[in-house]
Amino acid sequence: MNEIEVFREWKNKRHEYAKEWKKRTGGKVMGYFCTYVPEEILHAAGVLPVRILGSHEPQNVTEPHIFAMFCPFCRDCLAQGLKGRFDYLDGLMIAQSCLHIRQAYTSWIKHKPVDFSYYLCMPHKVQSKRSYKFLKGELEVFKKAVEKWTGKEISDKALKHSIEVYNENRRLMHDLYNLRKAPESPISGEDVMCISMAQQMMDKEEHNQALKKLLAVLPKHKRDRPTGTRLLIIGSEDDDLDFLHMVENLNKDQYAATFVIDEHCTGSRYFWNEVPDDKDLLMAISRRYIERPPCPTKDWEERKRIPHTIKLVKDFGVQGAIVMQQKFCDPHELDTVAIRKALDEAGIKTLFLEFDVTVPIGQFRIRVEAFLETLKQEDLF
Amino acid sequence: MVEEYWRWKEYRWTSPDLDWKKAKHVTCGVDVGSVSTQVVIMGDGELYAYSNQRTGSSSPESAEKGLRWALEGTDLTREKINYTVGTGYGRVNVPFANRAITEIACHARGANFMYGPTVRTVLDMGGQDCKAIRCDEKGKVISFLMNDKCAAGTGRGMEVFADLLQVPIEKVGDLSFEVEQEPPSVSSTCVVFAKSEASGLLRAGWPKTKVLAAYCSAMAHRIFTLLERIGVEKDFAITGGIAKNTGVVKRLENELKLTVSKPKVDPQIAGGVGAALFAKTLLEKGKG
Amino acid sequence: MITAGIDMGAKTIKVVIMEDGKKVLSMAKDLGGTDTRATTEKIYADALKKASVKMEDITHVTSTGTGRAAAPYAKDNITEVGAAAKGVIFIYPSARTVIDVGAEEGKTLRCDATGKVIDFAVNEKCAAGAGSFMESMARALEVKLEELGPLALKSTNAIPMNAQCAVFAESEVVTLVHQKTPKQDIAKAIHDAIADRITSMVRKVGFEKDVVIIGGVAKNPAFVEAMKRNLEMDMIVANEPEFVGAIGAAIMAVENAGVK
Amino acid sequence: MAEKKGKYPTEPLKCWEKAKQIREDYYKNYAKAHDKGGLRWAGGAWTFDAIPMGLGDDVYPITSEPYGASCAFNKQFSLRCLEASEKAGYARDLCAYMRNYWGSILLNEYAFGGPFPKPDFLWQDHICCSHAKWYQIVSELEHGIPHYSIDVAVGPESDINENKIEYIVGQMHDGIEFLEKTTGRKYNDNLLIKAVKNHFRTTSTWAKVCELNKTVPAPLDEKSMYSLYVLGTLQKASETVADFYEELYKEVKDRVERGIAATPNERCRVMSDTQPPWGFLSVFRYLEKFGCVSIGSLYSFGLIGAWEVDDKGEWVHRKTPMENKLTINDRDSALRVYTEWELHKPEWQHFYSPDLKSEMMIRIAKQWKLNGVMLHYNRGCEGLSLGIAENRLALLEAGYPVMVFEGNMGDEREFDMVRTMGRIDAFMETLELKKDFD
Repeated sequence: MNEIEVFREWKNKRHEYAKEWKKRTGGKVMGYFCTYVPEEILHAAGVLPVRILGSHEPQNVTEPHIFAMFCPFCRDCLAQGLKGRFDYLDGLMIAQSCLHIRQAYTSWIKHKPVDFSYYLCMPHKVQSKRSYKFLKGELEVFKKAVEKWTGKEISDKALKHSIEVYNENRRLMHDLYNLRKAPESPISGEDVMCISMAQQMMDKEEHNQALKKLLAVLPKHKRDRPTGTRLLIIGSEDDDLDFLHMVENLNKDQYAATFVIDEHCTGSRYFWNEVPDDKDLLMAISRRYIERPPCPTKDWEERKRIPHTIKLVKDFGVQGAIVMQQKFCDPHELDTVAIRKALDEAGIKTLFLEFDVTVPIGQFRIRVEAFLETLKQEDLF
Repeated sequence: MVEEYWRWKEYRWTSPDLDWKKAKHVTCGVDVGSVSTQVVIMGDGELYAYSNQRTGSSSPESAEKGLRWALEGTDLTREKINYTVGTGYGRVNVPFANRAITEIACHARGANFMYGPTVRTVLDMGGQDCKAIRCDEKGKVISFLMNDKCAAGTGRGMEVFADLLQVPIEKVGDLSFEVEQEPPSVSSTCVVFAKSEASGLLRAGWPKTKVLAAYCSAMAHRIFTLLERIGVEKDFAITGGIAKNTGVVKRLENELKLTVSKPKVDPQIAGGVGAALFAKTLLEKGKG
Repeated sequence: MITAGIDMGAKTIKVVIMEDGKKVLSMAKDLGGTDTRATTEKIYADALKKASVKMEDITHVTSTGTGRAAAPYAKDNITEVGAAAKGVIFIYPSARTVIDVGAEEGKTLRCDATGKVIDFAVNEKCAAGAGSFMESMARALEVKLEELGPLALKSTNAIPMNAQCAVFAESEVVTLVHQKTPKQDIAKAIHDAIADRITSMVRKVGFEKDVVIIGGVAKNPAFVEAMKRNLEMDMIVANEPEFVGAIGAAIMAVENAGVK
Repeated sequence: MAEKKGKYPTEPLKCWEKAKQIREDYYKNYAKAHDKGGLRWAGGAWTFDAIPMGLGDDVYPITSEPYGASCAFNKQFSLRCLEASEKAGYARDLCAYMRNYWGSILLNEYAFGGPFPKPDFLWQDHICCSHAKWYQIVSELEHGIPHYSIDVAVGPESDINENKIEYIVGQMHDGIEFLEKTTGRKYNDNLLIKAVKNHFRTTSTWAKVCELNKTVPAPLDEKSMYSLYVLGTLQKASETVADFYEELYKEVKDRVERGIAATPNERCRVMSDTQPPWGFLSVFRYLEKFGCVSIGSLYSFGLIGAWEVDDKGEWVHRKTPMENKLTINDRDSALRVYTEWELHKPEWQHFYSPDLKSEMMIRIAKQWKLNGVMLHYNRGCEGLSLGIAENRLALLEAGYPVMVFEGNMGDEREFDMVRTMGRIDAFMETLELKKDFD
């Protein structure tokens, strides 16, 4: 379906897109780690934020820089930097979250310097009322730094506009997600992942246009296979399309299944909530990032991910959950037990899988098919 | 060519008293595992014949070979088989199968038949992986867990080890008990490092039997921790080749403080049996 | 002065007899088996015979390798790392980086012109970067170990393989086999996986010309190819790569004989 | 064991027994707190332990990292703890202290005998991903103990500003409300002020002790330092610890003056990094066979020691706010000064960039006259292993030979003694050191 393929194209040609964007606009491109980066400010400064995501290629360049006990994702990201895949970047930044990805950032700027690099001290205790003012203060410093870098001031008008563009993008993504609540989802989880990956590496206005085109035709679209078992995928950063493809393309008479919702930072967590109305624009942005569905690193003392996840399960009619996790991802390892317990109590069976740069498809396939059999074995008994 | 100590005996079996012609449904289960292949033929859900051999690098051929061998010396011909279910790593590459079902479901179902409906926990120690399965009285899978990351504590690991110590795989178990007292288990979790650790022990003058004991208890303990995570409910059955390794099984029993149900037939064919039984159910439900 | 070096490897044992640490008189090796002491004595005698020297002609014996402490005849020992450096510099004075892949351990080191080790690394608690990995892979593919390399050279396709564990990686191979992937492509994937592991280690230690590959796996052309590709440079494959450690030990024996 | 041949005189530490006593009392007092109507709380070794002291003199803490290490010393117990955590579904690659600690709760066994004494509240800080989450799970395992954690991840010391300080101080004020609410006690600011002052004394004095190790031969070896610095990880803000360190300082100073060495055959000085594999401290004894002594590490110096760069550019102990005549006369001023002081903690800097840690390590290497460095790639602690590979590169670039060994501070299954010794042999060969004795 062409309206979907355009997103896949953008995702596949991410580097070409960014280079072409630079030529077209003469603007600067900022690579970033972690979805707590306040893109609105960059967008208002005429900068294109491009999230660094996985390449899923085996590599041998990060061993000297990152100790092997850290997650494969941070090593995959750093490898792309060291191999020069992102040489067109003018800047690189990170918002404080987990220790793992932080190393990809620090080693990258050390060995592949960029004009502008920034470590944004995103607070961890987002459950403290004190975090709002703190983050706002950090955003003020950040905004000044960006202005100094680009050489022009970020006007309130520009910032308001950017906030509106991003909020519209978030609304459109919700419209897309809502279609997946239908008994027969018109779109596969794999395709949705392509769309959200593209969303994180391209100009939002362009992304909005494409989303509108898609949303115009998608409701009437019929897929060539049944939705089957309705799955939730929840866990670490996940852009492993091969895995989603495998799960959604098993023998459709026996193992038809579709991911109808996700709870991870490469999907719903990235766009879920909007920047609220507030005359104080930086406070508004601060509120948006503090109140968004949290990353495990920030989900304490209370566990707010659990009620959020259970609500998703109900809203999207989830029948089974695949709990995926980047190998060695401590923050998620610290949530998995509680999350699985909560899902179990909600009557949702879970399958836990540990992801690496590449997943052993054969071994995972057996687990997934067996899992689907445990959900639907009636015809065998 | 040096002797391959890991190579266990391949064999076939026919039921002395079952007549397939009297059976309403003749079904077949083919378990093409990463290391071994079993073909099981049943008449109305009773064992008629089976073969058990090593998997070659082509699963379709292994399946064909296994079937031919299972039929060998019987008056049954493949045309008379009403329905075939394939399972195991090569399940989708069984040319003559009507359907594929995972070995997890098949082992649970097979164990239910071989050990009785009281079985609630099944441990399947295959060649490459180790599965802990919880099931109900019908042999329906409730939940399962598989070992990840590394193969220490798999049948393959044991083969590698038998080779190193030059002890025939079938003898490993018994020999591992020929020690005055239980030695500390090898600490290394990696099969290959366990190997170098073992070579070290041999160099240090440990008798083979003592090294075997150390390795068997290490393996038993790894399996124990896997089972702990899913929780063992009685009755507890072990399927797959390792079930024949008393060296591991007895030590596992000690750790679990319960006895493992004894199989009526070769535990290695559980997957094939489950597959053949599912074949029967599917026929009866008119899914054939 | 006649000295001997004994390399008690994890799998094979090698003995080298040298004259003044300058001339190799003989080399002998065999599988360690289960009774390594007896085997070593046999290999030692064999080496003496080849060199046509008598036991009492040997001034000093130094051992190296995993089992170096248990070596018969040896008066002292030197680590595999030290022995590898000494041995390589003796054969290739221009060497500055050594890659040593034996049966169960991958090693890499950087040294100066005198054979002094500057930095080194040994593969960590998983054997995926070692020779035994190849063995189990060869078995999974049902080809002879020595055929594995040449087979891989026939392939030009890159299949990502995530080789965390020697034995566990077999199931990935098995899966590929079942997907009817050509054997040569799988063979290549296996070599790339090991080469990536070793390359990571080499990058960690850093490398400068000349790079010399020693250890049993050096005999595998596909592995050497993959290494050259990864490091984008040419490298020397030591002839008799398995004996370099023993040679280093025999040279060390000369120095040690002086001390005592 | 053959006689060490060495040119330096050596003698045991006099205050050794006292250190042991303080540690024993600490764990006993925690366990017995309720008998005397007192309170028990649990938190990390980096938590602001001075604050709960404002609840009264009968409030006893247990810090989790040293407790986890205590478990690790007892290999059988530790293994049972670790397996209990795994059985409960917690991943094997998580913080090893945490898994020992959780296991101890799950088994309901206290490493010092009896059932695990359940704390009345949890008081933690958060800079490493595991800190607050650790206690979130403790709270779950103990069926909902009140939990309060303070986020201190506001950036390196070079970036400290009012907004950052206010964020932390604000959380502290809220924290005190939390303490009053959970315990029903009235908070006493004078006790708080007394406690923070002790804290400054403890952390500054410990740094002074470490400074003395610049001397050749080193008066202390790292193995013994561990048993001394641990007191700082137990209760930095207690009078007892502050006083003990001042006494310790006097004794070590006297050792220096009399040329008393920790290792008689000292010929080579190295430092380590990150927590050692606690069950295998014999590694350090093995080094001594080569006349090699570990004089400390950024870890043992900087985990509790407070440091600053003096006008000569030397790394020296940090002058206390009292010495600097800062006013600490009420709750807010106490919390502010406390916060600023802690934000300079050396072991908090590398969380933002490995360069900051490399810089400090190279400082130590230079000023403490090192010949080489042994980095423990610690699978048990992602917080302190953070950026360690970059530290290695920086140290090599600065011209220091580096040996790396992989292990785990609290999970013996991940430490291989034989392989590590083999690695040390090779490293000693590169430093051209031969054994003095076997």
